[in-house]
Amino acid sequence: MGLDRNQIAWRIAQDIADGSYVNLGIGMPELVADFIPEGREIVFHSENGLLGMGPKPPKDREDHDLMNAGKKPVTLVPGGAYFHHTDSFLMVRGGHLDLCVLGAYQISETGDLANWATDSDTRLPAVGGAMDLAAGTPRVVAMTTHCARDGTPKLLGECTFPLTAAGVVDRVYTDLAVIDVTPAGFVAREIVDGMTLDELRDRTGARLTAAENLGILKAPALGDAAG
Amino acid sequence: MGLDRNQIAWRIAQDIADGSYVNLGIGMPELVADFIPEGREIVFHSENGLLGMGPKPPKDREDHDLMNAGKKPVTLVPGGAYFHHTDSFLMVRGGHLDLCVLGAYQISETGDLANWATDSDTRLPAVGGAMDLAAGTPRVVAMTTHCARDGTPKLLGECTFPLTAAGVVDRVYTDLAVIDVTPAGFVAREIVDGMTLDELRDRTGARLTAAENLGILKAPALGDAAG
Amino acid sequence: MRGIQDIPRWTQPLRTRKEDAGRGRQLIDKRVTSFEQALAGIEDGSTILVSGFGNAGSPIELLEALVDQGARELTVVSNNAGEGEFGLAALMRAGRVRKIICSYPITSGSVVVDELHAAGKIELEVAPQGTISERMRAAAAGIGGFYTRTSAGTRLGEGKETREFDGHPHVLERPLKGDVALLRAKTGDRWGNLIYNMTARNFGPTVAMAADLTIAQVDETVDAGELDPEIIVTPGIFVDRVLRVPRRA
Amino acid sequence: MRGIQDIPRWTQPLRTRKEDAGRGRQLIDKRVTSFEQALAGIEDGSTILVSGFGNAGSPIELLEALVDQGARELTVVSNNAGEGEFGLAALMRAGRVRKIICSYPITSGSVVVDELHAAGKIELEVAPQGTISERMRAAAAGIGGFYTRTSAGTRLGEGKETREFDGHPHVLERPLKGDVALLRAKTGDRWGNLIYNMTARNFGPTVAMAADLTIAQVDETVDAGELDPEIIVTPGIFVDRVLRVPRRA
Repeated sequence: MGLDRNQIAWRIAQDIADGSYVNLGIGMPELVADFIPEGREIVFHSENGLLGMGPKPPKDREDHDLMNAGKKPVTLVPGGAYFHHTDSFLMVRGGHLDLCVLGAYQISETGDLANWATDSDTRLPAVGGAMDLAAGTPRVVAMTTHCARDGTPKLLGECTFPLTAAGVVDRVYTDLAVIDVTPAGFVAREIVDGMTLDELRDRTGARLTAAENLGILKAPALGDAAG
Repeated sequence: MGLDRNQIAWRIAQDIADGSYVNLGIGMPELVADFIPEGREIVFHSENGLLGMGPKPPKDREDHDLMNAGKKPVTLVPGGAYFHHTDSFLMVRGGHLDLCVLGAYQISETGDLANWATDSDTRLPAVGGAMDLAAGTPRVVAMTTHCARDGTPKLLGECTFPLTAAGVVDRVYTDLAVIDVTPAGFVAREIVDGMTLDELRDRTGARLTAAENLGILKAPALGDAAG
Repeated sequence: MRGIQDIPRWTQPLRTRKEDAGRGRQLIDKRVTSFEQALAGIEDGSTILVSGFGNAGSPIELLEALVDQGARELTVVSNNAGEGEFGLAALMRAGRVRKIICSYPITSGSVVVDELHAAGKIELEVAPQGTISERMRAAAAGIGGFYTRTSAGTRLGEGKETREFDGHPHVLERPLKGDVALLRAKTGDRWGNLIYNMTARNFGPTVAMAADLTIAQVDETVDAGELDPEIIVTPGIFVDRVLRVPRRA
Repeated sequence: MRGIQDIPRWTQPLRTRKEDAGRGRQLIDKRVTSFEQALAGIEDGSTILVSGFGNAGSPIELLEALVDQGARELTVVSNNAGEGEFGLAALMRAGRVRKIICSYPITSGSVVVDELHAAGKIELEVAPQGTISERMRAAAAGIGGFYTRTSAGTRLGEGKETREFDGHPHVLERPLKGDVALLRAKTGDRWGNLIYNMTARNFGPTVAMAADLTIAQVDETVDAGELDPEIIVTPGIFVDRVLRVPRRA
């Protein structure tokens, strides 16, 4: 019943206004770029030093000196610019981006974000630019499955994993719902077709209310590739 | 008996080592550039955003977009670079210059510098980059007449004018002497030909000792123009 | 699905882009075609960051047009305080500037600031040049405050929190943010990317980053992609409006 | 008069320039011709700032030559912690790195750091990417400390002085200075001016400014004046030595 990752990306893309400067976190959020509606010009920032990131190049035109933050080959669109890391993080930390879309392990009802370490992590700790983006960007959107693979909720009263930043998440897009983080806690704006508010509450680890004009979360059928 | 301003400039220029990055304060210190000995390559910094400042251009090639900190037309030598003000002051405040030569109203025996305001000033207060240069540059040299026009000493136990920075001056070049600022106070290294240490002391408002190998301050006869 | 009824607040761009969407273009285009468009919305009481070192890089025409625009009670941050009766001096002469923050108000011909200050008609705050520059950068970079040796132990450091690091006293400086930045560059493109000319670069890149609304006057405008991405000095993210003002002969 | 006997201490340049004056040139020439010259004088226990984001902009050959140079007990500051068995990973494999300060040690193939860390043979300090970058800039800019929101209220901000500005908690960060910077650029000139290639620019300009001794490997060297002064990214004042290392095919 829920959306797949491309559909969540598609749903987020619908809400990004024309002319926005946007950073897409590494991993699932990168998919959002593929679904920007026709006619909107969005400037994508990559924290390793470029604005105006374009799609990946054909294999034979890859250049390892032109990468994104996920260290994958990308292209630059006309109007793009290169700059150094400190200037790039000045943009991030100084609040010059309009929006960032970040993956999440957990989100609390006060907007705390945990997305860089879990307590069960056996990997080395690795934070990258996550704390800079979360703390510095005026509007932070989390993109995540509503529950972890074992079914435990990711939207919680309080995060149990180490925080990335406190009180920063404005909205969460999941496979099941679009949820705003408000002074009154989580407020569902859209719920996936066929699911009741109570069913969503069962999958949410904090108090959840519904917006007055609660909508239905839908997305077109999308292949694995960009739609 | 004393040196004229060109001769003081000449004397300073002899001591600037090949390969140095140097900022020359507005006014009298600018003369130093004219007397760099043949064969030395010195890179002049101007705080309004260039390294590699060259001599003034012929009248018909002046461009008001290429100025020095004194707002006079200059040129750029091969190897020079332009940059913005914040980067320029990063160089200054971060200690990247080797040396700056600044004018002075007063210098104290502990190296305090007063060169931006006098208490009798009827002009508006104006500090420019003086405090940045004085506080940030590893080696600060003062270039000044030994006494003010009314004969009062400029080298003092304590400055009476508002400070530019405390404890920063390494050496003073005057028309009468070359004087180091040391933990033991003012130490004369060179005194102008024909003047005794006691005569110099009469013109100095603080304790003054002589270096073991006290030398004679001399400079060639120089015209008004560069020699 | 495209027609979600209540487009949420945050999906609007944060900054004042595409004010002229009325002309029907779908692409980002920060180029405006009149002083009115360039200066629209500047309010009384604004803090205006101004580029330029002397006349090099000074947005003279924008400053003069700001007289017509009408905003009053302005706080201006500028390295110098104008000269002659043009540019910043004209704005001050028109009585629009309540306060000026600068490092060096004295230039040959800085008569207007002299007169206004003597008459008690303008407030003057003098600060070290590098401190002004770094404070603007701090505003741009999201820095709450920073410690610097510059001005420690001097009259200009009095009253500032002082703290020792590495054996030297440092003063705490706070960010200096503008409501508006007015600057002059050489070339601006459709996305607001800017390049400069020689030492006219000076404060331009810094003021561009440090204000909510950044307005650039440029000698020439070009389309996106016409500036080499390696040589862009001010990326367009910092710039809201670009107005071509032909360079005076 | 040229022959003043005791050239005073301060008239020597502060930084390590013209080590190769022996070849009889009078002009500043920061170009060196061997890895030995490039890396001479790096001491045990040094803090080494390293450019690169993944492999883009990483001074791989300089890092490998540092193994031969022999310095030990190094603290390395680098965004990533090496991959495969080359470059930074080779230096770590040789047991030369006591500690690494980075934001993201995990990449595909970051096997060496994994092994060494598991064996307790390397100390790892993880910090936010922007904080590392800004701390290096602070060292370059003579800033004693700065306040940032990044990491406030998180595990990485624990133990740091926290202070509220504008309603938000900020942590105090101190400058991060290097004894040495190793970086890769595209082109370097006789004076040490540098330009970069696309996103390989990344940390290069910042590490260049933040170390006492800055060593750049470049794809090509040119004479002074061959780089357009408008497009120089790293002015030569920050650079001590430039070594041409032909780009791998």
